[in-house]
Amino acid sequence: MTSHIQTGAFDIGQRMQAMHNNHDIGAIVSFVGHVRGQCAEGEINELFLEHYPGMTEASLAQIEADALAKWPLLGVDIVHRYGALKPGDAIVFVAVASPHRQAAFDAANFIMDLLKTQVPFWKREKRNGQAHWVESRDSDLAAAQRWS
Amino acid sequence: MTSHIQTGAFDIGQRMQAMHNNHDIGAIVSFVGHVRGQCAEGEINELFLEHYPGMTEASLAQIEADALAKWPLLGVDIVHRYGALKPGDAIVFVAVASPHRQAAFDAANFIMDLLKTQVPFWKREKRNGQAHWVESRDSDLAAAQRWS
Amino acid sequence: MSVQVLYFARYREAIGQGEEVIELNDDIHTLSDLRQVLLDRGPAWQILADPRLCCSRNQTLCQLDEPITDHDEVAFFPMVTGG
Amino acid sequence: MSVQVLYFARYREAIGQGEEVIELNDDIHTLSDLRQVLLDRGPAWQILADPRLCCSRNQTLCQLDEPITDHDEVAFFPMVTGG
Repeated sequence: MTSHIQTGAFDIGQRMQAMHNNHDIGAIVSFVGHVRGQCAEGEINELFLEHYPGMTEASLAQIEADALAKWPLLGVDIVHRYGALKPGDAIVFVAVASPHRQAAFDAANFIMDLLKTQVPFWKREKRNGQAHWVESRDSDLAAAQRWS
Repeated sequence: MTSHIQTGAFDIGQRMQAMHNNHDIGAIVSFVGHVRGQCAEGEINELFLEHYPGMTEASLAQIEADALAKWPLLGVDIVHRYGALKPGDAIVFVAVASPHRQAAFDAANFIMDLLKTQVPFWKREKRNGQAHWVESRDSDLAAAQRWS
Repeated sequence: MSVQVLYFARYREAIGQGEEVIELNDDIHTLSDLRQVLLDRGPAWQILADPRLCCSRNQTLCQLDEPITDHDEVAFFPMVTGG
Repeated sequence: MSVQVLYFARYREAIGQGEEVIELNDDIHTLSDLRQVLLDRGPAWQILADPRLCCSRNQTLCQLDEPITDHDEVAFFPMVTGG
């Protein structure tokens, strides 16, 4: 169980390979979030991610612990980048290994829903040349509430 | 939208990278199924997958079309191996790209549920040195019925 | 009429062959009728009495009441277990 | 008592600083009391009146009625938008 908060890019293939480290694993579900090139308000030139060092790691560790209490998981890997990113860049990677597929799907979905609403990251987009802090979405709050 | 039915191994990192082919993609969810080394009945020495050439491809194409009608997807990739496999080998890969995360999670989950119940593959396990055809699971049928 | 019939997995093993072309009389209208012809062949074919038997016509899953016509490709197989 | 207070994202930008140590009187018992002290500082601080303000105590999310004690690390920030 690991989480990595970093500015640099990560190698998805290498992380997927590292997840499969024993023969009890029957299913691995991964999520990769990418910076999009467009949003409803226009073209995105750049994305900047601020976070709360210390609390970020602590809240991800808590979410991992909650997932492990809910499902029979054999591994969790989380990477989240901060700092300046460009359209197309991968922001976040979550992978979950389990003996069976539904646990892996549900746990990955759960981790992303909680990450979106409880982990202290904030996005600032440069759109059409102007910087804006991204607004939180009520749909993300609703998604997180399904699990409680 | 592609599906690949093959005997050989596949490169997960390469496939994940190929999925991210435009800047409207915000989320990619992947599923990898692996041969386990143990089951309730004992140690697994080998797995052999038989399929129905032609119908396999047609039924995967139908499942992809059904997923595209249900969710706003930007890409689907499916690989399924057949023939002789060993514990640890990856059997199946499903990846789905979408602007938003929940569509990607749901579509990948849907494709796996339907693949497990509608695509003509049959597993024969060699357990403790003896060959057995794997029994279908009622839980897989129930999972597939959620989507109808 | 003439249909191609395929068997897979443990059905194929029990029957001892994977495919054949069968000439059918005019009183055979559905996959269920065809299955009865096969069951009447003898002990090895009783595997097709499996209550969870699956079938397809021209590579599409169907029920046993599905009609068959000349040159169809029909298959009988156990419940699938891929993925 | 003395607490460290952190501000993030658009709160940090509006306030013009990311962290400070504040000495508090004995009549300050909760994060809500602390927020009132900050709001009383003037116009730039009204961003903390945000109805969707979030807060944490010692790096754990909490509500405004959370008690504070000496040497706590407290943070105020907008709803999170990572992932």
